[in-house]
Amino acid sequence: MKITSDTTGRVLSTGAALVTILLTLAIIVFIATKGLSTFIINGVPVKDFLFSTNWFPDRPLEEGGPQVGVLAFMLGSIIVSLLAVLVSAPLSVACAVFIREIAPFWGQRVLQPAIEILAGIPSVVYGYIGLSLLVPFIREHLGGLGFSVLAGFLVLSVMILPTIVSMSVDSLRALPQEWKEAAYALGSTRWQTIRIVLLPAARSGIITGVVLGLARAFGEALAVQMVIGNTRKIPGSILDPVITLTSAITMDMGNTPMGSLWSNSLWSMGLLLLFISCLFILVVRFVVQRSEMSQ
Amino acid sequence: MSDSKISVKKLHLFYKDFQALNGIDIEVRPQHITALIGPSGCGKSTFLRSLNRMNDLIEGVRIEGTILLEGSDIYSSAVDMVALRKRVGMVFQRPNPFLMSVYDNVAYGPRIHGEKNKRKLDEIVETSLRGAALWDEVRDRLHKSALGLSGGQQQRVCIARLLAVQPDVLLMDEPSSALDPKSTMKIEELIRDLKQRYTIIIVTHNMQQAARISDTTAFFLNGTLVECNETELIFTKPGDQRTEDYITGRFG
Amino acid sequence: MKARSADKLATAIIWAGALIVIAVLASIIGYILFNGGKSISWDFLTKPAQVIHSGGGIGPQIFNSFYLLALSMLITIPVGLLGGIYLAEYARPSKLTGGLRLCIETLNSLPSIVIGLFGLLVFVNMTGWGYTLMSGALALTVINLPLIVRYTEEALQSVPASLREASLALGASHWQTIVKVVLPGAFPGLVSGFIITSGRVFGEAAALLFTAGMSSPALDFSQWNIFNSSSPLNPFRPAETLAVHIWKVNTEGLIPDLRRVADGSAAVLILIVLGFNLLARWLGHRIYRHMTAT
Amino acid sequence: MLNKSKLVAVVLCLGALLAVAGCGENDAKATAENKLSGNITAVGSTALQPLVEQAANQFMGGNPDVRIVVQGGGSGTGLTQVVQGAANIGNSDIFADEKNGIDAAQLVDHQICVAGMAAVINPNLNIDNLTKQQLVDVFSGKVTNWKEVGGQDQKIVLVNRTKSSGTRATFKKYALGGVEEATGLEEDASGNVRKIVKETPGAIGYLALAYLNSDVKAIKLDGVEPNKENIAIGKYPVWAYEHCYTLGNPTGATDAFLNYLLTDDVQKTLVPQLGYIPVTEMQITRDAAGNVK
Repeated sequence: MKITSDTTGRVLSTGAALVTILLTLAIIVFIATKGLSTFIINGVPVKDFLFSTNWFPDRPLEEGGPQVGVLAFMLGSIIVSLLAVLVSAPLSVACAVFIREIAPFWGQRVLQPAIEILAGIPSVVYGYIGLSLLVPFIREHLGGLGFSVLAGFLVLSVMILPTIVSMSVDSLRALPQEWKEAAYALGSTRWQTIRIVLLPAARSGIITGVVLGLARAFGEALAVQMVIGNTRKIPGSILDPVITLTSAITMDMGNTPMGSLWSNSLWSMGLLLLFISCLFILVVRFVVQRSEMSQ
Repeated sequence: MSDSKISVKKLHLFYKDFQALNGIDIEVRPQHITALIGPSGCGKSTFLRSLNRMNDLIEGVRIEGTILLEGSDIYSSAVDMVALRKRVGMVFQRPNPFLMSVYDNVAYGPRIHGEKNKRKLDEIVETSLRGAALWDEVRDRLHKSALGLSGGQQQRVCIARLLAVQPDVLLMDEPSSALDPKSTMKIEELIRDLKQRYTIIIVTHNMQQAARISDTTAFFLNGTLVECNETELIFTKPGDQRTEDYITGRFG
Repeated sequence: MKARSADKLATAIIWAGALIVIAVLASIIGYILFNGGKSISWDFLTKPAQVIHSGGGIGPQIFNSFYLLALSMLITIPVGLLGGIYLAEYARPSKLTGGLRLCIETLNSLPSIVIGLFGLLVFVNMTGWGYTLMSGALALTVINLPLIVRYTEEALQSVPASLREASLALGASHWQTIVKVVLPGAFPGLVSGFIITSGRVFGEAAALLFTAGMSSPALDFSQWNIFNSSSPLNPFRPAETLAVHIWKVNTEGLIPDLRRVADGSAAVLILIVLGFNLLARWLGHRIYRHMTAT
Repeated sequence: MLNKSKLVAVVLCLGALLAVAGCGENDAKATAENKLSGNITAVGSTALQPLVEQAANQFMGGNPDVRIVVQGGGSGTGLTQVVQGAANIGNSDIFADEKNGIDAAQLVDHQICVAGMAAVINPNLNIDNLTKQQLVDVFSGKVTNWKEVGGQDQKIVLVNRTKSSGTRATFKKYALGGVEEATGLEEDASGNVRKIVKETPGAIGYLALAYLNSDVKAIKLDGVEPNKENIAIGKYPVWAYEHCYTLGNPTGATDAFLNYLLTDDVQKTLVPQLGYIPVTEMQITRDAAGNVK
């Protein structure tokens, strides 16, 4: 009887683990099957898809045929999310240090719950605020149309803040208290302790947080779409409008019939997103592995 | 030697590539208190944990040799681990009562082994708590959380919890090292009382404690058993130079 | 002296960083609550939405959001809990464990729009259900699952190993130990983890656009037969959640008072998410205190 | 062993439950005593969705045994699903023939109403008329400043709909004569286009008549004002039918509902309320290729 319940438990939980694995594989397989049909069924060369800015999926054959180059979308996604991380990462690390080292009372009582709330604000609401506040502000004070790379990455940088902060706080928390005490006992100032002892030791956790934040920014759809203007051109400045992979998918998916080249190329963009977020995971793994080896 | 409760022969224990125990041979007599002493890292706790197969939980542990409990090998594949641990109970270094009431802590063992009768449970709880010399202190707060008790009381709850499953052998891993002197005295008294009914093996850092309560003392060093003898002999006429050095405080 | 002033400067910069974040948060929440707060009324919270006329409410949308959340949690919690138990208790370094961890990380970083596409393909088209609550709930499950597994694993690992050993040393089986000792010990962590996850998916919209749909058919709140197609409980009807409603009103709204509806909905959404967070903290704290009786 | 079979049983039960709950849809039929019953699923165009939804509510009021579920998803989705038989009615903003990848021959077209479209500009611009050529020049990027077409010195900002949008297809075909638009801002939704045109100096976009309000200024095309009357008599060319497609000829409740959409109950009230022009008031007709009769 005892042995049976133990076996059941083991079978059930292993089953749940297998379900999770199967689900992930199913997602990858389904998206890949749909996404690859652009290349396999429609015969679009991968090179043209990735490295061309010609996006004319509706153009008839006699005028140069449908063309589905997604370079502008891809660059747009990369630019916006990288800039978001550039803004968000230093701010997040400062917050994490504040929470753990500078003012633990205020940090843990006020700042950390506040940041958790940021994580819970729906992306639609972020987009809505960006559209109502940020876009007019940029247009009036900085010039341009307001719909811009700037608006996009500012909104994103707030959205990914909680991801980076919580990872950084966790990795700072995991450090042995003794290290800090030892550093203080040797006469280091607080900043020296943080800079020389704590931050380097927590580095891999922080980098993991930053990469996950980057992944989140890269995959965000609705909030970004509302503020970037969606212009299919590679932006020349941060005040220019831009377009991303995610916004192209949300805008066109419903209007294109399943199975057409147009729809297929949107699925290919989905596959591209999937592929890049897997790439981010590999980067994280690499960082963690390297830091484990160096320790 | 046929009157041994536990008989260990050529026990080797490897932790991945590291050999933690090297050829231990020891006989444990029933209704006796056996103390295991030795410096940190000498393998005494590891040895203790291999007696009820707690080491199986640790990744990368490999065991060679035999451990016989009343003549049958506890590492044979036919052994029901659950039944083994029911017979060979363990008290840990730090008190670790569950996040439950005192009553539920003590009733935990009987319950998981299928006892549902409320009257019977009440009885077991009372007997066990009396056995652990705690009944009078907690009878009024049986249904409050065990974490509200003092450290010494918590440790006695853990002992009562163990007694409730009626084991033969009690393994104690430095049971009083996390307690203050007064609680320590109480635990020691309790252990001496328990000797009448149980076979007790206790790991301790405290040599006075070993001298005070045990009948037999075994001295471990670097994963080997240096010597094992009557406690009095070990502390007065050790047979090995290393034992003498250790008990006189020259190292460790 | 130089180290001293560097210390002061760094402290000041870090304070400034923290203050910026608090200011941003305060202005976001303040803006939404200030603008939306005035449109929140009992009528607004209970009446159905309007398509052309002004004066619509968000009653069905609020109901849909909660119902969808409950449906998805019903699926996610058992699977996620067991998956977390596997990782925390049974997993030995093996191919399966490594694969599982990689899968969870992958799921966790998948853009929600990709999950929406997957849902469209499998839950909407292949099953033939169309845009339904069930399709949406399954898509949310995909988003939820890695979070729940991670929270469960963390909560279980925070239970001291000594309690596990104590239980095993009493002759309890591994599963008995998990059910009777480890899970209760992890309960406060589990509860707050689940509630925080709920808050996150409550605001999810991108994945739902393609799965639960953007339409909210008339609901008959006196019909509680789950199989009746006009019943609010029927999981095979399309449903628009609050977050999707905000998106729709902003993009396609024909109603003259769309600002009011959008602002009000955003405020309600934020208040609910805020409520989830506070509930998680309070409940976790309370359960912990109750269990330790300190 | 026992537990494994238990597990299997649970899984099977769950599966069966889902199957039971999932079926019983999509079988619209009329019963013997001529009382309509059945389920109708209408999927597609988000622009048409509110109209069909409201009409469905009215229809269900008179026919309590009919259940109509209206879903959005976009014209492409609607056409795909009706072709696959997953929906009874596919709502579309454009002719099925105009969508690549749809086999229009199998589908039967039911034109419900007409959506007119107007070019709209930021209200601060002092322009209220453009010739067709000027409009083409503006949208193709040949002209980049409003002063070149008679306005003030202000840069032109194009606000397009996304390429897959029916509104954009119609506008391109009938207002721009098929000329390719220059890249500009792109939005998929009318609400956003209106907001952007309203707030961005020098902006020009296009909206369905239903979305026109004081936020933006609708401009005349060759001197013709974009309104219902001009569209109905064929003077203003930028308009499109809103279609409900069925796979083959409709029967039973679906047929009854489609007929209901053409009655005065819908055409005289809902259609104008939602800013559409009743198809019954159109004095001209137009086919997929754009030939007017």
